[in-house]
Amino acid sequence: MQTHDAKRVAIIIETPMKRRLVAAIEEAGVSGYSILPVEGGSGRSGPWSREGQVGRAGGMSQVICVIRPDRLDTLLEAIFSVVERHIGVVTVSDCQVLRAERF
Amino acid sequence: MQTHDAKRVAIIIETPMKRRLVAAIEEAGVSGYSILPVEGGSGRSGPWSREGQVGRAGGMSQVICVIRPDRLDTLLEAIFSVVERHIGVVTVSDCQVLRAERF
Amino acid sequence: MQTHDAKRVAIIIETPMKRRLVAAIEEAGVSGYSILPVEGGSGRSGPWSREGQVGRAGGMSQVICVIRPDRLDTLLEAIFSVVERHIGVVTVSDCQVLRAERF
Amino acid sequence: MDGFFALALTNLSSPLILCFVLGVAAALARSDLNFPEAAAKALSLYLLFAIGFKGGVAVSDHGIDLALGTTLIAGIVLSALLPFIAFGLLRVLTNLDRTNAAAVAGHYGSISIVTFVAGTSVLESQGLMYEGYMVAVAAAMEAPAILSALWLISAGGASNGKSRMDAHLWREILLNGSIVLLIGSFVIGFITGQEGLKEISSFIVSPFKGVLCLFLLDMGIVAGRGLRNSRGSITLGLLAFGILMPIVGAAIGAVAGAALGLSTGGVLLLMVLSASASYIAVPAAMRVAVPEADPGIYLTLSLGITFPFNLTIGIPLYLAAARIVTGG
Amino acid sequence: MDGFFALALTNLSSPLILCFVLGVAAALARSDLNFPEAAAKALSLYLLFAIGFKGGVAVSDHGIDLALGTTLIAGIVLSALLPFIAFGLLRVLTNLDRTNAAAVAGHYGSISIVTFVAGTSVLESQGLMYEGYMVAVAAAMEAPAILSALWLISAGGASNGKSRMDAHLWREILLNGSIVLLIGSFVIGFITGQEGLKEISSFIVSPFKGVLCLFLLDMGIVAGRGLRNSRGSITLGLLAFGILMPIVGAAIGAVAGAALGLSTGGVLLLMVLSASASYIAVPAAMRVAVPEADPGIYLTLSLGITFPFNLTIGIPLYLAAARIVTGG
Amino acid sequence: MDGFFALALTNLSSPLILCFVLGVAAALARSDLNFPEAAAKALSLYLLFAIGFKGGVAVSDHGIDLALGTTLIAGIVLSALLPFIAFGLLRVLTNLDRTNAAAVAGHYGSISIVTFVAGTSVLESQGLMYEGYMVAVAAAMEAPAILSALWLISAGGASNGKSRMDAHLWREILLNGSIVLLIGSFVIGFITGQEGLKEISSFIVSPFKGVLCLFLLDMGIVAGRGLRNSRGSITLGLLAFGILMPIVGAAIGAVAGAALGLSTGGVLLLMVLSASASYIAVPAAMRVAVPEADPGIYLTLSLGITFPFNLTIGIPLYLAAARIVTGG
Ligand SMILES: Nc1ncnc2c1ncn2[C@@H]1O[C@H](COP(=O)(O)O)[C@@H](O)[C@H]1O
Ligand SMILES: Nc1ncnc2c1ncn2[C@@H]1O[C@H](COP(=O)(O)O)[C@@H](O)[C@H]1O
Ligand SMILES: Nc1ncnc2c1ncn2[C@@H]1O[C@H](COP(=O)(O)O)[C@@H](O)[C@H]1O
Ligand code: NA
Ligand code: NA
Ligand code: NA
Repeated sequence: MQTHDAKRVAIIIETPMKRRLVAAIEEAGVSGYSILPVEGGSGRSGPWSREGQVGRAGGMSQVICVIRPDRLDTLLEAIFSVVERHIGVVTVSDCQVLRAERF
Repeated sequence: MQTHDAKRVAIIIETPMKRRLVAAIEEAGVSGYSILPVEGGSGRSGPWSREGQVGRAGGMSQVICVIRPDRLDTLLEAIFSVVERHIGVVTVSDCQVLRAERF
Repeated sequence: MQTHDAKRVAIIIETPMKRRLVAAIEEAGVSGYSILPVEGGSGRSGPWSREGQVGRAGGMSQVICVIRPDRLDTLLEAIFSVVERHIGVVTVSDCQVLRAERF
Repeated sequence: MDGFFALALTNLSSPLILCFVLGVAAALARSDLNFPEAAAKALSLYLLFAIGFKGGVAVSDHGIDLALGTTLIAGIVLSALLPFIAFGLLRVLTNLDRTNAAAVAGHYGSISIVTFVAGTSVLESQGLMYEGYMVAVAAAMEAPAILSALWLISAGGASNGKSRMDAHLWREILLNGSIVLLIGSFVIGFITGQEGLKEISSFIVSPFKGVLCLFLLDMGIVAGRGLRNSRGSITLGLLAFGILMPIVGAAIGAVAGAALGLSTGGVLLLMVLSASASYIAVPAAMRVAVPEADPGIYLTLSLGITFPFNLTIGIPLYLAAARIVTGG
Repeated sequence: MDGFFALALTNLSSPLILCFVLGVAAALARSDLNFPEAAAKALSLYLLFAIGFKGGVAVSDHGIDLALGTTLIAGIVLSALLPFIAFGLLRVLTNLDRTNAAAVAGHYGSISIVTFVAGTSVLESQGLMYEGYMVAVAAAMEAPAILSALWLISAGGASNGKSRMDAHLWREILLNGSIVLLIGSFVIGFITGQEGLKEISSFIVSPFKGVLCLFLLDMGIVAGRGLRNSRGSITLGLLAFGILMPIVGAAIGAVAGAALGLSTGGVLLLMVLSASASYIAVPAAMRVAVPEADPGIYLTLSLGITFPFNLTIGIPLYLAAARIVTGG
Repeated sequence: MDGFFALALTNLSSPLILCFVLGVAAALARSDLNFPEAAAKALSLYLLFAIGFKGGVAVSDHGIDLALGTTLIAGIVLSALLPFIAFGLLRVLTNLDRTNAAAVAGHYGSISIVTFVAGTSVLESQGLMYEGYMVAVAAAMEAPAILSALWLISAGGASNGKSRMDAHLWREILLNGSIVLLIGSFVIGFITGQEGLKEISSFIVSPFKGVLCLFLLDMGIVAGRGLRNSRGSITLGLLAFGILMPIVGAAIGAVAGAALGLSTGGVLLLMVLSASASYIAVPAAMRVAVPEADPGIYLTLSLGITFPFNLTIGIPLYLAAARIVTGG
């Protein structure tokens, strides 16, 4: 089956920042992404869990974008402008996609 | 630690199609997969969100299969037969697994 | 944009074992991970689904760790000590990260 | 008509409608007010259970008679026929292609159980009785319209309608959770009767309206988001259809109800069922069978236009008409 | 026995049981009817809170006496002993290996709180009183059986039972949410008494049965799915065990209850506790401590066979027996 | 003062407080007792809806008067001013840097709606009336404090406060779900009045206290987890602030309430609003606008220290004071 090279960018970010991240991604011309719930985790700012979370102000979400390799840099810059001052993790990995015309 | 090459196939698909996708995967002889909830996203068919979604008919789910590389083609064909006419994204990436005897 | 090589380790494990896995990960000196809900799936132990699950004792969760490549082996050994006797899947894949100083 | 305006006013200022309006307003203002998906689903399970159970108790009080059977059949026929009328109307009023028009039409043959519940709630505040088996009629009207829609598509030759209806989809439609819960609790109510109702009435009767308020608040949010997202894609023709079709459906329902000799309340409910459009069962079926149809169109129409129309103006209007038709 | 058949009939046609049956039927028919996980958990928190609170109020009404202490101890002893009987029975009736047999046995020493609640609900509709502290006995019986199961496994020499019971697991078992909520609300009910009950009774008393109906509907779905998935893996021997063991447990419970001088209601509840099998606390503990045991076996047995048996036929049977034993 | 001790005792042994205590204890003991996120959110939506609706009905009973307007303005001023007092107090008692101190201060100008609800519940059990529009005052006090906090940060020159407040954040704060639901249901209650209340009172009035119990149980769990996780990061100075600040706030609220001529109940509620600290709206805003501030500090203070203090000792204390101030 015919597949095409692509990049998979995954960003874990605080839920109150989600809207802003999505806006930045869209401004960078990327209109395809998915948001996944994150149940808990730990990082430099300590451990947390969605259930029984202190104040429920936050929680984290994961945003996943699959894009054509040549658009990676634009996207990363857009993402970085949002996550810069905030906690969160950004990973990029190689992948192949079916139906490349979609991206 | 000893690891083995494998392929990770991730399919984002409309929830009403999930059962059919899983049936197709199993028919292709793959019995290992996981289903993750997707909270929202955007694509060619516009943005959506699980909460407050119009009609809650849909929503998307992510199905993840980790398989031995030599079974990739059969699996992709099975997947394609289901997603063909439908919206959704299919990605394939390389990975290593512990305990390869499981796959 | 400057990115750095890293490894993404994803473990799908039974929810009652989650606490122990996280403890082992932290003991191995890794303090960054995220936990994602898993809605259902299938494997050698048969199919299951979080909703309407028999007894709700279990369910699975996915734990994701992004780490520096040189720490992979220590982490995998820690993970293996927990998952050894249990069902579950461990995958490792290459990725790039922004802000490597975090890992 | 005087009665209509008075009733419309009472209706519009009832907590039920105001909650819906609040939800729409919150969504249009882009507030982040929303219900967790699980809570919304739990509320809808509660409503289905309560309405089914009470219907069953009512039937067990009055006994099963021939009218139940004939009304059930009438409901099935209505559900199967209304899509054809809707399809014709869409072809006149809009320039939707055959596939989209058929998909929309399917929604209007099927029903909205929340609109039905709102109808029973208006009847109760008016002190009007209705046939308990109308709940079973509601369940029977869910599915036939889907077949008509698929027939309309395949008749166009675009692709084979039969191949779209695999056994899997059949089972999904007929055994979808709402239908099973509605019929199941109807049967339970029928078996246990007043005895059973007494045991659980402080759960399914007294708090019912309050729960419905919260549910309509959530429905308002959902409808409001739909409207916001669809700005632009809804043409004037579609808008006209979304308001005309329920009136046409209600008129046909009124004729059928009168012919069946239903009570004023029963006629109203048959009108409401005919007038309302599905936004749960049919959309899910369409996503599977007709993925090329645009959900933005059928969901916005049924949930964003027809549902609020029925809820606010439609029901009082239909009640006024039902009174005239039955001389009640 | 006449009383038994009458009661069994009333029981079988109560909304509670019918809801459970509806759930099983929906699951077996592969309907997609299901409760969101969060809603099911919320319902169970409500039930635990209500039953604990009411138990505490009852004890505060009648005061603490020696009987409370001796019954608690009896409960702990029962929970620890029943697994040995279950283990023996399994070895006779089935060919399960030691590990699986021990894991199953652990479930039958522990209890099912929903079966307990169903028991209290039957008592109430029969106008029978019961000792309020039975709720505390239920909590006390949750854990000891787990130790017996692990001892049975390690006695087989397969591996060291102690190493399976780390401090972490200990805490998890003793402080698991259900036990903490049950005991906690029991204490709160005890402290606040009738005064406190009056304040919240329209939340925890009047709608209780209705909520239980919905919960049993969900339990039925879960049990039905379990049965569907396990077709084949349940042998005739296992089936026999799943029905015989509760009867044996109930008989032992009846003897203990009579010896303790409990009321008819109290004896019934001790029988129900002994007869019922865990499907929440013990399975989770077994997944951690004995991952090699097959959850398909112990969950199907406790939830798919014993739970429905107790709910439908068991409870009326035990009540008839309790009446004979206490002369009530 | 006698009245205070009696009331404090009644308060401490009410099911509401005991449920909160149970939650804290369960969390500190690391029990896995917890509420699904969706259930907790559903409970809070219910509480907001019920309290808003009842407030609106109360205002519709007594009519709108000048007092409503002046009290609203007083609330806004209090919310804007209290952060400055909190900021000063923090600078004296602790060595927090400007950013963290300002962020904490913002929380104390804003309000905790659950503390407010607990206040109304104490008033009801004491048979005291209060102005229905206090609900609207609560809503009005949510946001102004955020501006003061941002001003305090930017005044320090660390970075520009205005750039932190983009239009997006503005909308998020003013249209956040809690405010919209509170105000919305207030308006609905006002429009439908007693008529509307009668229809849904068995949903929003009778079970209210019971639901509040469960919600406080969950709040207790959340607060207990916060305390457990923050061990070490909370210094003695912070602890002192967490207890002193609500008392200072309440005193200022008392003066304002008396000056406004509110009833004893009204004064108490204004004191409670001034004394309580936000843990929903403000933290979310701070995560967006001031990500460098440590949520561990402000959440532990507001939810782990001030919230329990107000709930247990604060409210009875404030009520005793309100009685003295109003001579009631
Ligand atoms: N190395 C990592 N791998 C996976 N998730 C991480 C990692 N580091 C941080 N996270 C996630 O990002 C959140 C915030 O991380 P931090 O900014 O380090 O406090 C954590 O709570 C985790 O959910
Ligand atoms: N490039 C992408 N990266 C990640 N998720 C995507 C992407 N494109 C689409 N999706 C997901 O798939 C859904 C349907 O996409 P589409 O078929 O393009 O409308 C979207 O709502 C997203 O959840
Ligand atoms: N190949 C796979 N790919 C993705 N998820 C898997 C795979 N195999 C197993 N899983 C997940 O791990 C769970 C337990 O697997 P198993 O140990 O094979 O029974 C399954 O229910 C799935 O959720
Ligand atoms: Na219709
Ligand atoms: Na037992
Ligand atoms: Na305040």
